[in-house]
Amino acid sequence: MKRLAGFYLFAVLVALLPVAFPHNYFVTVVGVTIGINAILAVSLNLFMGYAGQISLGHAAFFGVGAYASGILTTRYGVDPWLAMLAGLAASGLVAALIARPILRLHGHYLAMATLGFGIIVNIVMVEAEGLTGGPDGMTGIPPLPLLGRSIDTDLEWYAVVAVVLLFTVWVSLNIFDSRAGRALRAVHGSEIAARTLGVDTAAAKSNVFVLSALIASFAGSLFAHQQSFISPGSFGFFFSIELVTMVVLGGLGSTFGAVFGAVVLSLLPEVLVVLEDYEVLVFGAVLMLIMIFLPQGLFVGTVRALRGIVARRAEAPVAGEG
Amino acid sequence: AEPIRIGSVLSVTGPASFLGDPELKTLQMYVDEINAKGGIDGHKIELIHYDDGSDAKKAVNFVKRLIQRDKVHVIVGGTTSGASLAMIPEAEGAGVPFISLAGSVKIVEPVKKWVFKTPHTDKMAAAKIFEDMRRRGIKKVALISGSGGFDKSGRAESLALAPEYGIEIVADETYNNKDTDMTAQLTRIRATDAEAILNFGFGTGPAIVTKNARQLGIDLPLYQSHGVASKKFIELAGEAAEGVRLPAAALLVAEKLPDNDPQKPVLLAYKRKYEAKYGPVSTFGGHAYDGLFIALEAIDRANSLDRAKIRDEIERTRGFVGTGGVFNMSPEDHLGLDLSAFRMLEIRNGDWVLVE
Amino acid sequence: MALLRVEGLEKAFGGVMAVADLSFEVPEGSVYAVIGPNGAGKTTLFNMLSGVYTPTAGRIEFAGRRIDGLPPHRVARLGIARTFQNLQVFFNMTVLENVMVGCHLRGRTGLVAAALRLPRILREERQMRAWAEEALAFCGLEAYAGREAAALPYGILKRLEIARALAAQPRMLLMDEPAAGLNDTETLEMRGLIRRICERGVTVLLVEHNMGLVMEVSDTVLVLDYGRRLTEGSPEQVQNDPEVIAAYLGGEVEYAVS
Amino acid sequence: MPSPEAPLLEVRGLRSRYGPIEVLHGVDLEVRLGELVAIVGANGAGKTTLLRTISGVQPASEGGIRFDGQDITRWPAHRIVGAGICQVPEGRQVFAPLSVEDNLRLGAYRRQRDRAWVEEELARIYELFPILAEKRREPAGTLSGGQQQMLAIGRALLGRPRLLLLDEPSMGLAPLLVEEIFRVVKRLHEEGVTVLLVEQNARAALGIADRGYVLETGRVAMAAPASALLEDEGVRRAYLGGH
Amino acid sequence: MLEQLLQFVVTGITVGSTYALVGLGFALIYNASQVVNFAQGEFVMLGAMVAVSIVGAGAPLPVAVLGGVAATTLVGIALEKLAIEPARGASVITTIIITIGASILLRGVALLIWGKDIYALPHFSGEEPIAIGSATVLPQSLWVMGVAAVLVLAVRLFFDRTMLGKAVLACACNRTAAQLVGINVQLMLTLSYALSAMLGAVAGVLVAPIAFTSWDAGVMLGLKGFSAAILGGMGNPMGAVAGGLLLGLIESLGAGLLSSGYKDALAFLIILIVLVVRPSGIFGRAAVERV
Ligand SMILES: Nc1ncnc2c1ncn2[C@@H]1O[C@H](COP(=O)(O)OP(=O)(O)OP(=O)(O)O)[C@@H](O)[C@H]1O
Ligand SMILES: Nc1ncnc2c1ncn2[C@@H]1O[C@H](COP(=O)(O)OP(=O)(O)OP(=O)(O)O)[C@@H](O)[C@H]1O
Ligand SMILES: [Mg+2]
Ligand SMILES: [Mg+2]
Repeated sequence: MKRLAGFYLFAVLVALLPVAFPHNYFVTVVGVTIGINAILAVSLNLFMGYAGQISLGHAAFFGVGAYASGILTTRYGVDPWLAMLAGLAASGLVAALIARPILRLHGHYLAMATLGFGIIVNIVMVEAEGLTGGPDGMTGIPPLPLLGRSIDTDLEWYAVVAVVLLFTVWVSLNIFDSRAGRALRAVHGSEIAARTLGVDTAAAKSNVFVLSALIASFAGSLFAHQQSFISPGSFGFFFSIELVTMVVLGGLGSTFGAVFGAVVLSLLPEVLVVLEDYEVLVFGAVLMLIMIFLPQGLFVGTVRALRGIVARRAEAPVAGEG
Repeated sequence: AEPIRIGSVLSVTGPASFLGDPELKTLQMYVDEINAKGGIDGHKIELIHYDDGSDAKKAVNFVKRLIQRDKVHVIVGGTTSGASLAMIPEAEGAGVPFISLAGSVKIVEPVKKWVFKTPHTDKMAAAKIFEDMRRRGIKKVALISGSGGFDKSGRAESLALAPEYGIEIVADETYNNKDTDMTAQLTRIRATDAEAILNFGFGTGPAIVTKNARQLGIDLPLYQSHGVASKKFIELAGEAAEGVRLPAAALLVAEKLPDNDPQKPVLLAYKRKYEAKYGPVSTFGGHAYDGLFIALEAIDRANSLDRAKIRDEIERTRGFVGTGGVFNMSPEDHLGLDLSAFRMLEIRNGDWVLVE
Repeated sequence: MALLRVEGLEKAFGGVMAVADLSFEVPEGSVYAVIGPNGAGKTTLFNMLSGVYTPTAGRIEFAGRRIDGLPPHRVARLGIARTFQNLQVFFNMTVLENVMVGCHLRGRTGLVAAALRLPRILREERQMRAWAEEALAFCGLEAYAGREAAALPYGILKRLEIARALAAQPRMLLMDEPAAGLNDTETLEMRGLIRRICERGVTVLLVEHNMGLVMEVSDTVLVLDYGRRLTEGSPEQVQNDPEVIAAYLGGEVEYAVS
Repeated sequence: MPSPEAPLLEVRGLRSRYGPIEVLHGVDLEVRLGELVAIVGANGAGKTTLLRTISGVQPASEGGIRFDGQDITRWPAHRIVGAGICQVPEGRQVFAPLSVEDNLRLGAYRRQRDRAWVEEELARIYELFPILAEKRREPAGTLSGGQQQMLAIGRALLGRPRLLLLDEPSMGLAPLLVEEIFRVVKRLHEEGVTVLLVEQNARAALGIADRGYVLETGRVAMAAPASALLEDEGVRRAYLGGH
Repeated sequence: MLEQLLQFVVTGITVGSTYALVGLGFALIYNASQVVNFAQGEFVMLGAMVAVSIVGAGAPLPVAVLGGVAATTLVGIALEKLAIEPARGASVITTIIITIGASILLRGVALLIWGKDIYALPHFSGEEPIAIGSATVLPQSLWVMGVAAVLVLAVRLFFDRTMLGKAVLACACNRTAAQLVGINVQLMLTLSYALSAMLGAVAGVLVAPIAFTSWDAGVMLGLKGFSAAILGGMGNPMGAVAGGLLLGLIESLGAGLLSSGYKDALAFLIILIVLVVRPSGIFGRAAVERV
């Protein structure tokens, strides 16, 4: 139970927020954006934080899901849930196809390859106007039907996204403490040692890549139905970098770190928007300051610092979790 | 009295900032001025604006924020077509009149109950250009365009419209908006039998296309779109800009208009006011002017802050003389401009000259 | 019967022949030491045996199966585990977790089962934890189980690698300089550990420069020089071989032998 | 100039920590000019941490370090090297992608002006470790463990140390070379270089040292002439294999 | 057809030289710290912007160029001193995020100072195209190529022949060891940030007459420079050049012979293929890590 204590706390918080602030824009509207970003960050953290890889193309899978839902529902009248499945199939397939060749790469080369992949996908979104509506994007994506009605209001969306987020977090925490999760983290620690202990590192990396792509694709479908409008700009290289930033900002390798990073990075522009001309500048400065003073990430750094204080009080060495 | 809350989501930063920036300045300038004079019928105007950073995704949340949190009476804004299209479902759903400042025809075609727009459409620009080409006897045109929404939509409209004017598109090249060199595309165009080149784009692209064409020694007539209708283009393209033609709103040549032109006083007034405060005007700021005053006049006529009544009055706008032309809206036409709103200009000696 | 059989093994890096025309056999249940000057090719040999390098020529048979050219995880599956001369500890994990990775081959649940925390995961987790704790205790590391590996001194990390390798329940364990960095008393403990490993039925292949240790625990010693076999024999034979003394041991062995 | 009695290196009440965990709890130690001092201690006693703190790559949280009459506690590492303290670090720490020769020459980074001396010393090191000469153009990362250890020693010697800190220099070396290393240390000592030696091979280390310290969990447990430590029953049991 | 091809190649080399110049800056900082500096593109932008302002103030072009380069170099030093140095001990990825923050910050500053306008710098030696066979090239492009060639050689010599260069390399591969041989690691980092800011600014002022500049002009150039550096093999100056030229050629040949809409997709596809075949780029050497 101790293992999931943080999760239950988080779940209660997520559930209480809209009860406490039912009509607050920051909860029901921005909350949905944050939730979707958090799902993405948690999924990316599986690949980056656990397995120690890097992807600058995560937004592409988000986009594949969104466009699959958008295109199939508006142009071919496919049922939204079927469209979502098709998106998952497409993302999973693409991820599985590119995983083996690309994941042989390391460090900056891997960053480049994933970046290139993301850009290619984005270019297709822009250029294949007939299907995607080109740079202006596509409108009129229907709302998601659920239990005989369609999810329409902000509050309903909050609920849906919250459930998916909680599920994703739960999954991520489960993986951390498992045979497969440790194998991934071993890849992070020393790929060679992992291999000599019987871990098929190529398969492990590829599996987690596909899993994180699937989650991103699912989030993309939700996003498409929630916004009812999508355009390539939302799935470009900047957003991929933003996702990486969320993961690192919160604390690489930590699930709640990823959530935290998503919250901060999504909320910051909403808050800074009052600064007008200074918004960009301040945003950059805040990002730098956090990383300078909490290089482990906001969440992990704070937790460590707190633990350090406790430890110093007790003057006893501490054991860690992740 | 309750203030009139005008909401706005603009691309003040990001790639489309050169559009959003003058739009915001224009709105702020007039809102301040009106408030200084005591508002409209005792109602002060409150301008609530958010910057979407040229990201359509952000625009969606901001428009919700305007509607839910700020409870605005009317929305003037949406700088890019993408952002405007993204905002439409929210405005429609909540029933808030929304005057877009973006170019795409898709915003008002098909007509949506709550959605209007002020800028000319790309289709009108293409039509204006083809009209001029037909007059000059040009039959074969090489098209080159950027990769943005504006560019692509312009390209699509041009391709669709060309046959109507008996024009054949013999090349269809594109470039990326941040590309630094277009000689490869122009070299391909040079190898065709095109009689003129048409470039749809904005930002640095058109200036580079213009310069590269000269570098390659291409001396075909070069047409640009209204996307470059600012002095900046002449400055960037330098001598290479000589002879370039483009359709533009009358604002650019306000002083050169005949005195009997109904738009002239409006244009001169806007131009003087804006330039006194911020420097050279652009037509984009003008769209914001048009949007703001169409909204304010509608509110005035409605004599109420009821959103539905405001909407109805916007739809009844007739003979409104704006910077973009004379607007005559109707239930079938939520733009209300015709081709005459565009003027064909040519760059001569580093300045605009009216062609007609 | 020989558990490991190496024939005409060769590894070249560009022009450098790190290992050349090497053949030997390791009987099951023995401690087999490989010694030789620095750069003789011992680590390279280990890298080939464990699948980290592909030999440029020759063959390796393990338990009757040909394993040269197999990727490391396949080799591991057949029952070969190793430690590293240059530590390859998972510094992002605790000591216990390091050793639980060692148990990887003994478990079988995958990513999906883990993600959904199916009941069998719980069982397997408990089992793996028990195995890992057993391996830690075997190496005398139980006190460190919860510590972050990154914060441990060198000597402990060396033992951690051994515990991790043992957790895989290998048939053969390759140990690359287990006593490096240990003082004489700690080396004695290491000797005891190696003996106990052997008693568990694990065949040990040992690379070590501490001659005291080598001579006391090994059944057979293979001496390499410039990638080739110099000689092979019992510790006594090797110790007194003039060629070995000249190339490797030197005259005054007093520093090296405890 | 320090007076002959004044220690060249003087460590007083030194504390050092990794994050919240303190590993040196007030170490006092001194090395006089020309002395060869050995430190023995079990795994985790803090020997490496002590040397790292002296070299300035690890901050001291309390206490002081004086070298040659100056307080160097807060000096940046490069300045400490400049003052003449060179270290052969634990785990070799070679510059893997750089060539063997570049590694060596970087050892003389702060001695570049003594060009002739550098060339001479380089030749000496190649003579001492011929394999390094053979592999001078190879990336250091391709060397075997023992070869890298030779490289690390050679690199430190090229720094022309006045005080040489050795952290397990014989680790991973073949017996023949272990002898050689001890001979070299002895020779350096005779040439007047002051040496602080951490060795797992405590018997050999104490065999050539003047004095020795026993470090236990971050504290000095014992300080005595080397010969006395070799005789001490407790030391024998804990560090010398009990013979 | 052949005429066209010649122009495509000339264009490719012109554009490629720009990428190479920007890529060179990436290689420099990478060599000193294994960090990809996401603010490299902003250095390019700043150099050009400052030069534009100085020209605008009436100073002659050479003064403006020097001023732009000098000011940017100072910004590079400031970035290292104020943001990289205080984050001592931060991991590579954290440092990269800091540089992302810096790039956003610098764009924000540029936005405040110069607004959203696009600016041009005068051409260094006129705009009269020079004919190379049937192809033409602007004198400014020759400047770009020439300076790129000189700088690449200089950077290469710096790393191959000078102890200072080796010291910079040493810092990247093992910080502790570098400190232990007496290298002032901090100074080396500062130096590398200064040098790459300088390289970036040089690229900026050289390219601004052709491609213009604006507050966000660094983004795309930075991306292309990064791609060039990776394609060639990170850390190898020759690689950055080869990568840059190759990228330029792929783009112009792609646009000229295949499809201009997908030319960037083509470029990235080829990068992907190259990396799959050569995981360390064209000239990159695989990292040697022994176990
Ligand atoms: N990846 C490589 N590239 C080039 N040369 C290599 C590589 N790996 C090993 N070598 C060379 O092969 C030879 C054997 O190296 P190996 O590491 O096997 O020696 P070793 O016997 O383990 O030595 P030590 O006792 O010092 O650890 C050495 O000369 C080394 O330089
Ligand atoms: N990076 C680190 N973070 C936290 N604790 C550390 C770190 N490095 C060492 N320690 C701790 O500091 C203590 C002293 O370690 P140190 O490496 O100095 O010991 P040592 O005497 O050199 O041991 P060995 O003989 O194994 O080399 C140990 O308890 C170790 O756990
Ligand atoms: Mg070895
Ligand atoms: Mg140590």
